[in-house]
Amino acid sequence: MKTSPPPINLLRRTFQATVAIIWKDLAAEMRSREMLSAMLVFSLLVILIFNFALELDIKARQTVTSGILWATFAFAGTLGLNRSMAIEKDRGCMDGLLLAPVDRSAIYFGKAIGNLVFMLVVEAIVLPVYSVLYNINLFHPGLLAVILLGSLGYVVVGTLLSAMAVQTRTRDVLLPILLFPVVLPVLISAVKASQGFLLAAEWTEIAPWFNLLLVYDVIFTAAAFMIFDYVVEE
Amino acid sequence: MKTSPPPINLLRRTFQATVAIIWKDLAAEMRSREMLSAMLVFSLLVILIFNFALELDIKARQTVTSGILWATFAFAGTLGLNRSMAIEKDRGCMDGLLLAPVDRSAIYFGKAIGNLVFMLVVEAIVLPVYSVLYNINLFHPGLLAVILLGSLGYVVVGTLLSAMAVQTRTRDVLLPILLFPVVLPVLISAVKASQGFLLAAEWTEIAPWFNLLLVYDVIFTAAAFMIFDYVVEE
Amino acid sequence: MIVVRSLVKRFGLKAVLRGLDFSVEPGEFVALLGPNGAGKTTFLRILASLTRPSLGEVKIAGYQLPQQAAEVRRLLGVVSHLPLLYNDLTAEENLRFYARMYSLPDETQRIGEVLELVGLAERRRDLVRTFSRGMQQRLAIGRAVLHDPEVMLFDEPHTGLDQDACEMLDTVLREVAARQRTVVMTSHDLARVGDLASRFDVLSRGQIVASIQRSQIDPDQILAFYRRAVEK
Amino acid sequence: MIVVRSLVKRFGLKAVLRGLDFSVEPGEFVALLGPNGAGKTTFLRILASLTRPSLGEVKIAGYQLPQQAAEVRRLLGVVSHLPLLYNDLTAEENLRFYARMYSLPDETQRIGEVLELVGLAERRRDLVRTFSRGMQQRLAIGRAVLHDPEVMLFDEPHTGLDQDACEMLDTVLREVAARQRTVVMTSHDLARVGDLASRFDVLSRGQIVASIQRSQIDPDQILAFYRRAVEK
Amino acid sequence: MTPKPRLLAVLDTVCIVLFLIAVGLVFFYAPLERSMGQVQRVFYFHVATAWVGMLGFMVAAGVGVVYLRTNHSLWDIVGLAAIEISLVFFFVAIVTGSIWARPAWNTWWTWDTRLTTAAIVELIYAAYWMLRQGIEDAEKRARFGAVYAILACISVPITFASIRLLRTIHPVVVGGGDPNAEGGFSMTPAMRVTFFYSLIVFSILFVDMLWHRIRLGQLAEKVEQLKLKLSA
Ligand code: HEM
Ligand SMILES: Nc1ncnc2c1ncn2[C@@H]1O[C@H](COP(=O)(O)OP(=O)(O)OP(=O)(O)O)[C@@H](O)[C@H]1O
Ligand SMILES: Nc1ncnc2c1ncn2[C@@H]1O[C@H](COP(=O)(O)OP(=O)(O)OP(=O)(O)O)[C@@H](O)[C@H]1O
Ligand SMILES: [Mg+2]
Ligand SMILES: [Mg+2]
Repeated sequence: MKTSPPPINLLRRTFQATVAIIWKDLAAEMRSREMLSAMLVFSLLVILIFNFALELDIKARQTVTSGILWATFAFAGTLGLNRSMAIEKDRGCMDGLLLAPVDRSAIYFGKAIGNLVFMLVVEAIVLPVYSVLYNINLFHPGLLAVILLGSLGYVVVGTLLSAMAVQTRTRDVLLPILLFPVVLPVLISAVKASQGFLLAAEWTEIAPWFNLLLVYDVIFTAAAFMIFDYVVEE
Repeated sequence: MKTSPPPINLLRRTFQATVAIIWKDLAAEMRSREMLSAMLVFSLLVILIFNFALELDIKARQTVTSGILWATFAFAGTLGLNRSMAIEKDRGCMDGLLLAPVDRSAIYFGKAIGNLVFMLVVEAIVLPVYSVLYNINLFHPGLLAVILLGSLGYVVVGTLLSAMAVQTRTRDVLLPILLFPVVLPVLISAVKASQGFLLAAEWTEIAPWFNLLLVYDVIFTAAAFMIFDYVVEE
Repeated sequence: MIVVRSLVKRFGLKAVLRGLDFSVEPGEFVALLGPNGAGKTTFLRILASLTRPSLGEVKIAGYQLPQQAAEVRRLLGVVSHLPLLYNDLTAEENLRFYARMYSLPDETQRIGEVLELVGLAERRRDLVRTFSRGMQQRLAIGRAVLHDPEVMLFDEPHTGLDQDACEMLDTVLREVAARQRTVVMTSHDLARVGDLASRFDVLSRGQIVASIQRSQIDPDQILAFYRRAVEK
Repeated sequence: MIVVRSLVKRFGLKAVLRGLDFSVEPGEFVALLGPNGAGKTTFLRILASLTRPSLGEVKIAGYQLPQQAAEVRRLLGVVSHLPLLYNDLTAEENLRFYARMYSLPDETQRIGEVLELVGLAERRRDLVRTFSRGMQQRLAIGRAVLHDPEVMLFDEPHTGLDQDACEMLDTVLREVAARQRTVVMTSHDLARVGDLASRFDVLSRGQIVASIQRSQIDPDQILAFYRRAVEK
Repeated sequence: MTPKPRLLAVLDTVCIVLFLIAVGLVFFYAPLERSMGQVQRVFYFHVATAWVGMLGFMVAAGVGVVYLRTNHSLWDIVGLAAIEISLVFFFVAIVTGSIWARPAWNTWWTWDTRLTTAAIVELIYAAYWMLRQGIEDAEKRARFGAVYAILACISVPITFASIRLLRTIHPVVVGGGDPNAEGGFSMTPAMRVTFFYSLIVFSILFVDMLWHRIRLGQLAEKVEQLKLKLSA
């Protein structure tokens, strides 16, 4: 009956839809700021708990900084991922997205980029706080690159799995269980690479972890992108 | 018009309602077992993550065991608390409870006892696993008493705050933020007391923390019990 | 039975109810009409002691709300926009739970009756999560009448019900009215309430702007009456 | 426009749709009737490509579902039991978002039109979370007709609407029908659909058990027709 | 009901015989390792079960891809079967490792990279199982299962590679490691024979069990279909 639109047009429309989804998430968040503030406060709490649980002394701190940082990001991240998907699911909005005549990849990228932005904002606040609290200088370009890459890998898998988790009966609890073990390789390489930069290790020592992180990012992005279609349909 | 029922009767009815609420929570959980298994797997994950984040060596481990244990219980606990309240809120069931002609304390105790049961079950499984994983003997009557008391204090505050959290728009994320700072005194005294028992310290060393824990339990239970009324009404 | 004086309810800056006066005699069946967003649900929630009024006096059966809410609750049966049911329990277990909360005597028999009444006897052992919208609404009605309350507050109870269920509900309501129970029901279906209610009140602009007994109005005239009241 | 052949949908053990056959010509307005739990919602969700059929063939505008769902979606406007709206956006922002998802040209103008149409122009800057049930339903309808779809799938769209809104919806539906759009609408309000639809289909026991054109039936007879079909 | 295929019956017997031979080889043919003594004999089954576990996880991922392509429920059954069996085998590998670790490293567990990655893999597939529990719709359960199996398999090679890429206390024997590592050793020819023989036997055992489990899954599906026919 109708001919399908030419591919170039399709690409532009996918891009527009992606932007629309990001805009919507940001607009809603700008209004309430609930997710960001929640993630933020939670991050600080996790740091506090670590501090109490471990009674970190100065020496220990040097070596575990990157571990604590990433554990914090991971926990705070699930909070954001869960909420971002719950918004879609609660009043059937996910159906609304699925009904729209846009490629599913637009939905995936829209949500993933939105999540990444939230995560980076939280990290941008937690990092200076952490470096003040523990009197450690964290502003090393290498470290920042690792954080970017690590967050990317985390969000890429997290968005996919949160889309699955919200569709189950146990949505409140399933996401961390699904996500953490799968994303652990990303986290570990991020921890190791960060540690390398923090302890000012040689690049040759850091490189394997850094590269591993890159490889994981690529693998996970490709896999998630290809699989997402199957996850959102009912 | 009607005379209010005699107090003895009221007490019995409050008790019956408490039992009914516990029965309902257990029945729903027995059907799906989702909450318990989720809390369990999550606990193991937290232990794993801690381990990676901290790369604990044997010496460090001895001193931080109790910290890690309690952090694990705290994180897994929020999962359970959140879900247990979400069940009430999702389809307006909380309104259903509030409409029933029972004392609010029945609702509070019903939910709190149910939560405590779930938490204890999880701990009963995590403890032996932990003691194998870290090669530490955890079966010390003193330690078990501390765990019981600590969980009690945690759940008592947690139930109250989760009832508040689910009523906000940010229910997915608010609970840990509200709960952790408030319950920190309980957690800290529990950590200290546990550590004392684990390192086989003198009772005189443990006693202050143990007593503090007891005091907190009493204070929190009394406070939560009195405040709950205000929390559940709109 | 119900006396409300100069009730005010605000959400933030916006006043939804603005000095509303309302009273119901025992045995009356009041249909509460009003356009979308008029505040009907808000009003019923206040009567059910689920929401606190900002200002004003609310009395049910001589008890003051919200202070004496505990005494009032026993008398109330409520159907709200949400079903108030547990997804992970079966139809029967849901009713059993509420029966215990109301400490009903011989609960099993009463539950059987109610399930029969709302036409879910066959599905009694199915989880509520698998019910269709109308089936959930049926069960919600069963839950509301389980303890045979003296005052029923029904918020659009016909929502999602099919023909049979609507008739079931109408039968329930008639039988309840015949036993001198008090009913306050909101609805947008004027034809339906015209047959049921003994009084029609219109809630608009935060107040009861019109009220009329069934004896004083022709059933066909209800729509006209409603329009006049709303547009005034 | 819509052709469905021996459609089967199972949930676990239970077959909800059991070899359903159904077809709609362009410009037809089909009222889908049926008791609670008959599978109307399930069927509409399959047509909307939101649920996959277990077996059987579904074609809309010549495209096969679920394989060619992407091509079909542009043509569909859907109202479901849930409003599909974002609580934290205003009415206007919700529509703007969907306008962008459908890449409408001059979105601002169209949004204004639609808000006017559903009577929410005054509340355009209010967050959806503060809307009453009926107001949300109005906006949901606005969302569904925003891109002027060729096929409309409406699941009990009159739910929660007041008199004015119902009339608004009826006007929309009539105008849409006049422009030869295809409509499939479920409803339990037989009086209302009697005025609107051009064909009445009854879904029961997993199949379309009866179907009749409006020209062949007296409006008063619809209830009897429905009862006969269901009880057969 | 389809009778048990002849080939499967033969395979069962072959498996039992091969397995008994393997036990015999382990205890009577393979020489006693010098430094560790009897406990080293657990090695043959430790590696074999771990190998079968990892094999099954990879198979499940491959089958997952096929399922997503074809949407045929058989592939879901195969995937689930592979993961269930592997979950058990891999658990046995961890337990035997623990048994070995007790004398070799003087602890049941230590946070070595190999052990940790193995624990993670076990947890991932426990999560897989929980994911399936949480979904009612069979088709969706299958789809999500396949998706997760694909994502999960990325962690399996890491477990395998961990001892070869990183410094761990867990010994590497195949592919030349450091025989001086704590608990490490180099295989004598007799050990080598026993080792590879165990690997092959366990692989056959896996195929046999997989076959059984698939048949079980298919029978379960058939039972569902029969029940469905009855209820229809
Ligand atoms: C709980 C503890 C343990 C776990 C979870 C574990 C796990 C595994 C796994 C998954 C494999 C198969 C992967 C592969 O072949 O590379 C494996 C192989 C092996 N394990 Fe363990 N293991 C444990 C303890 C031990 C101990 C205590 C020893 C001996 C001191 C040991 C010796 C070996 C050897 C020699 C192999 C074959 C390695 C090779 O491929 O060259 N394992 N183990
Ligand atoms: N939590 C809230 N915050 C802010 N405004 C609210 C809130 N709840 C209700 N309102 C506002 O109060 C007004 C009345 O809402 P209510 O739900 O009582 O209407 P209603 O008469 O039941 O309408 P309907 O017939 O559509 O169900 C609406 O304008 C709504 O926007
Ligand atoms: N996810 C599900 N799992 C199991 N059963 C389901 C599920 N969804 C729907 N059902 C069942 O399918 C049947 C049809 O449901 P559906 O919602 O389509 O009915 P309906 O015709 O829309 O009813 P109503 O008029 O009450 O809205 C019901 O018996 C319901 O119990
Ligand atoms: Mg309302
Ligand atoms: Mg329906």
